[in-house]
Amino acid sequence: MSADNTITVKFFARLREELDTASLTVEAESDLTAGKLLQSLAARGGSWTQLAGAHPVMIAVNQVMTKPDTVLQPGDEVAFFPPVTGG
Amino acid sequence: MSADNTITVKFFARLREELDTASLTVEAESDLTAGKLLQSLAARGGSWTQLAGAHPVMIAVNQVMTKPDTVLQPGDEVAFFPPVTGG
Amino acid sequence: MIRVQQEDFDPAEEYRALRDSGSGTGAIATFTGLVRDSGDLKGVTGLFLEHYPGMTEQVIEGLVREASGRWDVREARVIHRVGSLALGEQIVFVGVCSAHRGDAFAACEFIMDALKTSAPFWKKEITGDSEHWVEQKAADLDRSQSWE
Amino acid sequence: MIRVQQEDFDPAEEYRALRDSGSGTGAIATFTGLVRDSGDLKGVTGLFLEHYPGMTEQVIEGLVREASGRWDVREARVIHRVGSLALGEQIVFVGVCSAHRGDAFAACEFIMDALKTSAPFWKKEITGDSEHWVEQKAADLDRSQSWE
Repeated sequence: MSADNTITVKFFARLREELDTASLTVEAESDLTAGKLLQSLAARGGSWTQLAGAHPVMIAVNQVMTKPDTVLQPGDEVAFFPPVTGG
Repeated sequence: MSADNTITVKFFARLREELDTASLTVEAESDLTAGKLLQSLAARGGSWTQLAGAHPVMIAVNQVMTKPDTVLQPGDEVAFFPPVTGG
Repeated sequence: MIRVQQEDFDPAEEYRALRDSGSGTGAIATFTGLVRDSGDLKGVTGLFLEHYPGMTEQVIEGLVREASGRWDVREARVIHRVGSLALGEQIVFVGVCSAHRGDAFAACEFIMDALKTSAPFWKKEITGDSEHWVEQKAADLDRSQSWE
Repeated sequence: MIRVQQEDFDPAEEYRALRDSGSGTGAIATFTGLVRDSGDLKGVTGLFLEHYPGMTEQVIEGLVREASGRWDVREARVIHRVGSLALGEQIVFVGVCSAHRGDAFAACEFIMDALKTSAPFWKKEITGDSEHWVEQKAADLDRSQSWE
């Protein structure tokens, strides 16, 4: 978590590769939810459109799995990733 | 299994100790079942009376668990023992 | 591989044998039982394990065969010790390797549960200078019947 | 004890640590997963394992805590490897020691099942010069939901 007014966004596995992005930061906005952030990223076009629902995307906020309606706070770490396949 | 006209009877664990007998032989008789053999042994009196039903007794014939109505053949190996407690 | 023996065993050797037993192995489940106070008596210092030589091995082979019919079992190894054992010693080992995780767990637990209710072993608890045959627990019978 | 690491591990050392972890231990259940062809692709030669550092450890700690709340767990050890792994290599270890056999099996299997569906690890299968992210299997979700 950073102390300023940004939110850190991380991507893993297939998403990290296909978006060619491991991490980025966005400005925190009031009432921004994880789901709305996902939609705004999908609107970037290109490979980002897959975030709009073509594949299941799991969400963690501050390293805890959560749902799209979770409201984000400045300094939060949000992660988007495909369903896990460990073990 | 012996080749003659006898049946070998074995006892294990608490029964072996309390009867002070690991093994004995009886004459094979037609229609002798494991259950009848157990009752005839119980009729010996003393510690043998416990075979009459005071404690559960499990029966194996030729090393396979079986029921009291199993008919015994000459040469069979019959074993009587308490419920098992391994593992 | 089934062994009934007085000597201790090394679970690491059994694990290696399971792992080396063939291709397609993705899952190895093991169980080791240790001697502990059963709660029937206070101050237990050890156990004496009696068995029915010959029948024991046959029963365990039957259990492994049954498990192999119900689940994917690439290899199973079962060791049960007999004789005098002190508190904390290893008493029983069951290891199963399988292509699938669920099968490895199920077969291992099934063999272990059935071993306790159908293999001819009897435990005597030693407490100082007295001793006491352990009675079969209803819970063990229940666990084994839940597989039927 | 939870470890996420590139290096291989020795199940024998983990077993010893479980066995030495305290009195009252009567039962030790372990599970080891090995790299195998998932069946999604032919000719798989290895895996690459990615994870989410920090979150991974937190999730596994939560699973061990949950298991300890549901069953008697004296000690649990979980190791998950990351990075490049060849076919046949060890990938995951879960070991539980308990006073009771049923608790050891249940807690070990619960942790392993939940690990597959809730810990942030992702597998990529390597096949010669191509690679392919493994998709989550419905069967794994079902197995984990059966614990709820």
